[in-house]
Amino acid sequence: MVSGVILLTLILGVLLGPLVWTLPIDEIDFSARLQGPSWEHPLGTDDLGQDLLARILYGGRISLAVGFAAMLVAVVVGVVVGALAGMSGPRGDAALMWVTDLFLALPQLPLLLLIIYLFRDSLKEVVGPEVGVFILIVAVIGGFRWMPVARLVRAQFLSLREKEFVEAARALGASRTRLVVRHILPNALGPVIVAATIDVAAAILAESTLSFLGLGFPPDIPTWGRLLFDAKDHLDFSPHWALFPGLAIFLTVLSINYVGDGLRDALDPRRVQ
Amino acid sequence: MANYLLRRLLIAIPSLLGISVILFVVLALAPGDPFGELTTNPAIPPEVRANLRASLGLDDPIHLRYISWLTAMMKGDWGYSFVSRIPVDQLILQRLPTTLAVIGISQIVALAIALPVGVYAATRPYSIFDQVANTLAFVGFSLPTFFTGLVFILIFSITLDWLPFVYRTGIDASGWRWWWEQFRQSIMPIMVLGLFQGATWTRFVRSAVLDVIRLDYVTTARSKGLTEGTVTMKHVVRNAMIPVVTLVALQMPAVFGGAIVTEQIFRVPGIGSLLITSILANDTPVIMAVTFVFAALVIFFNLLADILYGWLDPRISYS
Amino acid sequence: MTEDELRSLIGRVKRGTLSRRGFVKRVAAVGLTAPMATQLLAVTGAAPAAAQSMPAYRPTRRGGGGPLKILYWQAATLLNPHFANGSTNQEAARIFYEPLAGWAADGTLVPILAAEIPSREAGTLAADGKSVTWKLKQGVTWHDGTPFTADDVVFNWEYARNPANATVTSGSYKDINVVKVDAHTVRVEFQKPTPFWADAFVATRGMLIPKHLFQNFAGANSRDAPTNLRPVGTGPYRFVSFAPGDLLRGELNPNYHRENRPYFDTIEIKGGGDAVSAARAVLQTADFDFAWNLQVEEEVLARLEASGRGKVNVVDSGNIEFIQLNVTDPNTEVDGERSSIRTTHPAFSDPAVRQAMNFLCDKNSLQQFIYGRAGKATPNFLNNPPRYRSEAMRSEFSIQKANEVLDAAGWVRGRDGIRAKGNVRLRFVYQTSVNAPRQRTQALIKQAAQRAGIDLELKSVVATVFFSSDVANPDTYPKFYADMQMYTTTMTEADPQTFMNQYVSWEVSQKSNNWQGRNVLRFRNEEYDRVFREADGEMDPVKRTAQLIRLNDIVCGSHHIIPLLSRPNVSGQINAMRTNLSGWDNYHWMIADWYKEA
Amino acid sequence: MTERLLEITGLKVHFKTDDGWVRAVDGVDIGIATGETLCVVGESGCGKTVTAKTILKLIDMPPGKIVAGRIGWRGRDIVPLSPAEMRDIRAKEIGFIFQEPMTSLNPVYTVGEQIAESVRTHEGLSRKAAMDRATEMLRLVNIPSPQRRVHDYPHQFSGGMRQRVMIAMALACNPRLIIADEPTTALDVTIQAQILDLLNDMKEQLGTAVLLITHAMGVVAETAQRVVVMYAGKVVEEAPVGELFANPRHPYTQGLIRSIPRIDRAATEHVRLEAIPGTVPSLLNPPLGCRFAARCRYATEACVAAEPPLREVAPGHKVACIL
Repeated sequence: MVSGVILLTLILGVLLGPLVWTLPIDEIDFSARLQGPSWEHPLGTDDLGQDLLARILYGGRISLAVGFAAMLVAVVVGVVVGALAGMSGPRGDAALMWVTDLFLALPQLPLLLLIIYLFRDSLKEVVGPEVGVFILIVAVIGGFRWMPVARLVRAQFLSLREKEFVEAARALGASRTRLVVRHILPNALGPVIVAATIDVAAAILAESTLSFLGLGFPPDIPTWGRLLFDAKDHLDFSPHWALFPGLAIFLTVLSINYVGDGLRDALDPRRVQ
Repeated sequence: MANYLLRRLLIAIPSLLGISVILFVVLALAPGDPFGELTTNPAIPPEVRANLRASLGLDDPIHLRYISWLTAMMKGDWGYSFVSRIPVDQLILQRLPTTLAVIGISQIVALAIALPVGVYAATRPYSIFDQVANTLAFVGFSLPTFFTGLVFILIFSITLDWLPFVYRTGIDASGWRWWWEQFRQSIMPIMVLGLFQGATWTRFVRSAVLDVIRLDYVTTARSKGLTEGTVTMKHVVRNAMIPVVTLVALQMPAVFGGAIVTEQIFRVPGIGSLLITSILANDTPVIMAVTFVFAALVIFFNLLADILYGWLDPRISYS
Repeated sequence: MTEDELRSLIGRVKRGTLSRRGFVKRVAAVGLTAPMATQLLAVTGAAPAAAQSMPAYRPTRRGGGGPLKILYWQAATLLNPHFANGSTNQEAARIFYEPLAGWAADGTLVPILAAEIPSREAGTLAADGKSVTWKLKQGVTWHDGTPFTADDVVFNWEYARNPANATVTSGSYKDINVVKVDAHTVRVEFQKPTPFWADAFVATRGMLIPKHLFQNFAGANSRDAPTNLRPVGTGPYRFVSFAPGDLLRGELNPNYHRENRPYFDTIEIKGGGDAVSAARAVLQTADFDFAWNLQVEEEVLARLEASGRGKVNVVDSGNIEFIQLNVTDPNTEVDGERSSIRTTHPAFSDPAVRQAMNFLCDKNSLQQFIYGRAGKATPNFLNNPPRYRSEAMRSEFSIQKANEVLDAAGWVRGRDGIRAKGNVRLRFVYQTSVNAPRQRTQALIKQAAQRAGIDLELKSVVATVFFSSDVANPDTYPKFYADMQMYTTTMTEADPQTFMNQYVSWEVSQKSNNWQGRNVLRFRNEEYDRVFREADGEMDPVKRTAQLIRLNDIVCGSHHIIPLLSRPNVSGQINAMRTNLSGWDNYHWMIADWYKEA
Repeated sequence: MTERLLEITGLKVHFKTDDGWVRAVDGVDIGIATGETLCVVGESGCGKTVTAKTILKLIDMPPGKIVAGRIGWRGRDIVPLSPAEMRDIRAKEIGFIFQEPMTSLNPVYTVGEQIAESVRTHEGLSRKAAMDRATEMLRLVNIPSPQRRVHDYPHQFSGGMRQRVMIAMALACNPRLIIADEPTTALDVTIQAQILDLLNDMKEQLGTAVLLITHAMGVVAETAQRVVVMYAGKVVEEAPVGELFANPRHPYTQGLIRSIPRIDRAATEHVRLEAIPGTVPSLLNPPLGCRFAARCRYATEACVAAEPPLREVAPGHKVACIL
């Protein structure tokens, strides 16, 4: 409950915050560099004297958007692959699971590096620099996180398709697609939703690691991971710089996970009445 | 059993081939070449650069390069590093033990944290202990390892001045002192990795134990008059380990990813830092080999997990 | 002060009617710096060419200094100086290998394996500038006990110039001829008069490898020589072990050819990690004795230094961080090539726009808040050695003046505040490599430009790509497919000739030469080409100095480049360390002289 | 009356939930004599399983809590006993057979190990001796080739076979009482009869008392000596089996008996208690008076006003109904 409220506050904060707190994110003011929190700059400033509150609010939009969008990619791909594997015959199943395992064994970090090198510019030309990088990062993070979801969905399918109600529906002559969409999928979604919440958190963290390696968004876009990365060298002298983005990531991850836990409990059929 | 193993190993071969193709193609398409620094150097004539490229076979078409790589690999020839002219396998062997030791110990630390904490928390769900453990676990995995590593350095190396933060392979000591120095310099990288993984696994263990603890056979075990400890260890934990093993195996790529970052921060000369330097130097044979070793390790650990899974769960048959 | 006046003063010094001190005083009175005056004397032969400013070496016996621990945040991978692409490898090799001479901090030569520096007086420097004779130090042995002779020197020439070996040093050796005069004398012969004769066998590209261990490894198998990884040199330390990319260890060379040196018993170079933590390990925790190339924000560096355990060394070099304003149009493609020299840039072809851009770069803030001691604001492209620094250039930060210049030239602000003339809008892509200070610089300039009605789109490319020679990649700096770009160009020797070839028309980087030309800006100017050619063969040092300064003034005056900061080398060492560093040579050029104060 | 082995009086077990305390068992009196078979019947959720599990304190505490009452075991109240003391009673003195043979056995251990476990715990036998005992127990419950089967895992057994294993496990330490919580519900009809026969056999062979929890009146008629009928956490009627079937006094009991298809006794499974209209009331806020009143066709105002006490209407026949 509390976590839901916190999450909602965070989301509303980054959506509406910049409308209320209108300081520009890139106003350089050398006279106000590395200041701690004050009325003028509630969360302090960075080494160029830029207002951290404005940057965190703005960056939160991107970090949260990346988190949710990457989760969506992972879940959609995972559900589709898992469902296909679960419903197709043993051969299709084996092939799809082989692909899944292949992806699991691929070393993600170097591939991430290389893929981002490769496609950043072609995409940028089509949709512009920020959207291009956004699509790429989302696709790349999502593209490397669907495998657990696929396995989960497949396992659910395999067990669910033997259950009575599916048998019943089959006996009633339901078509394959209808069977999947109406009967199996909704029942398999419980664990998927839980996995999805974890993916949101993981994607936000993955974005920050990409920033650490210099492969995230353009450096003038202050995502939370980027802020944390920029702040790391000043940690012993200006801890506030790292503290607030770190706190934002932590609160988001925490609340998302608790929401996931709540969903899990709510969706758990074994829950004792 | 042997038959099963053999079959699994045979399945692993197309996987490894598939991975090698993907890696090779991506690497071949990747921008940059190993001579980046040469371009800025006015003293090097272009023809020397061209000579270098040709001598390393960089100008052949991709498929030819792949086939020659593959055939050489089959013969056990991993090629030479572009930048240091050392056989790649030698380079990797030099570093693999360090990585395996650091990762291995950190995983043991992670398990040593995750198992007791996760089990204890699950046996008392929603108690104070559970809440605290849960929150700490969230803190643990919502902070990126590059950040925790830095905080550790600030606290233990700089403020307290207890531990060195540069990992040195050439410790001038022997006997106990050597072990002591080794311990002092390894503890931070191990803890950073171990705590991060431990946090994740605590959640896995807790949830797996929670799933098992409400099952009927646990009540059965209790009805036999076993002590609570025996019930938990023999009947709950043992069964909860089955999904945990799978999850842990699924986590292996993430573990290696974390190792890359940690090795970079603490200058641990493992294959993770080898990978980073070779990526920065565009040292393709090394990148190829290291990523391939990573992939092989992941496949190996998955295989291990499968075997462990089968050992833990008699319902799985190897036939 | 004109060239003639200078000449007569120098003449008086030579004849002994004017003391060197008096000379320095006189020229200082007319605005020449003291080092510049000393330099002038040095190059004209009125003073010994050897460095005046070598710090004293106090230890009175060899060894006893314990271990020397050096931290490099990049790591060495190969120890053959002829294959050492990248300064990390050069630095590592320099511990074991030595050249005939090295460059001291003030830009003068110091003999190392040479018995003396060649000079006109000693007759070892030909008057026509077509040959130089090196006398080698006697009694020097390689680490394995073999004597070092002229054969080794000649072998290095053959080795480096052999195209099959693909050495990175080949540029210094391919156009010369080397003759063995006797067992301890060699003569270097040039095809044309060469004012800058101290390239081959000197400093970074002059490290000498032993003939007896390398002669059987030429051509295809040159890279398989075991000695590539287990060096045997003449240096102060002998090789012990090497883990590429990680740790290099050496020990004192008991037969080193200079007395009482080296001081330390063992040496180790640890690699890896990042610059900030390397700075911490020396300045804050003193776990290591020395760390190089501390590309760390001043803010951080100053605070680390404040902990009092170590200090930062700043050594002048010729490296310069600068912005290029594209001469050609990056958005028009001609025969599959963007930024083709058959196009001109729609906006930067107007001098007013270039001038305005110059007014918008707040170099002082860059120095004060971002680069600190690692960058000195400068209006010049050619800054060092000081004798080549032009006094004619000025730069100023003024948004108001930028606006005035643009208004006067008819660039009018549109509804969105961006200036335009006709259908050309002042909207530029500004690219550089990924690097924290560079991104901060971009942000700073973007903000100023915005206030002058110029919109900058910032782009940062990963360094490995930006600085690569990959022909297939559009993001490399030699392609320059952007309106503006910023990077540091390095000056690898104390003579500016090679450095200044970046703006000659025959070096234009383009498709026909696979973008291997050094003139990335595509700058073409007849006067520049002519003066450059003159300087190349000019044997009169004073005249040549004036010519090289003129080159700087031509390119800077065009405003096609905006020099931002000259970049000294920044390193860190613990308080007790005593080092001898130079901006014209490797950090380790004089490592034999390093010691610790008790 | 013979000596009372188990004597439960006024037992109240409540569960804490998010909405409040659920009074799952709300004042129950049950007694069993040595060697006796007592059946507890009632609909799902009437508190019979909770009562049974409470005897061995196998309910989760928290959220469960024994609010009041006494559980006398061979004259001693076991409610205040420590967990360690409880462990000495479990399996050794009171064996328990669970409803779901499919899930009540740990899938990762062989059945032999699981049977041997309690023997080793309580009798300190060696591993080998315990396994021998396990084999012997399997033979006793008529599992073919027990020597071999003792090393098999639960998934290698059918449902009926597993329930035999459960019985073997419960009997392994030769307890004085076996509590069987709906042991046949999850099984096929034909198997059900076999299991009940086996239970009867065992009881006769070993002289163990049996507390059989069931919702099927057919099972009751077949096995019980005495019957306790529970409804909504309370005992509503108690009588010897013959008396109960011949002369059911409580309207709920009457409903239960009416719901048995007389023609085929074995087919009890398929006809449950649909014959009684309505559902069990919420135990969160149970109605003040008789809890069955809302579904009772004879209900009067008096029924709703106050809770009817359990009174003896014939020797050994008690009923909680004012009618």
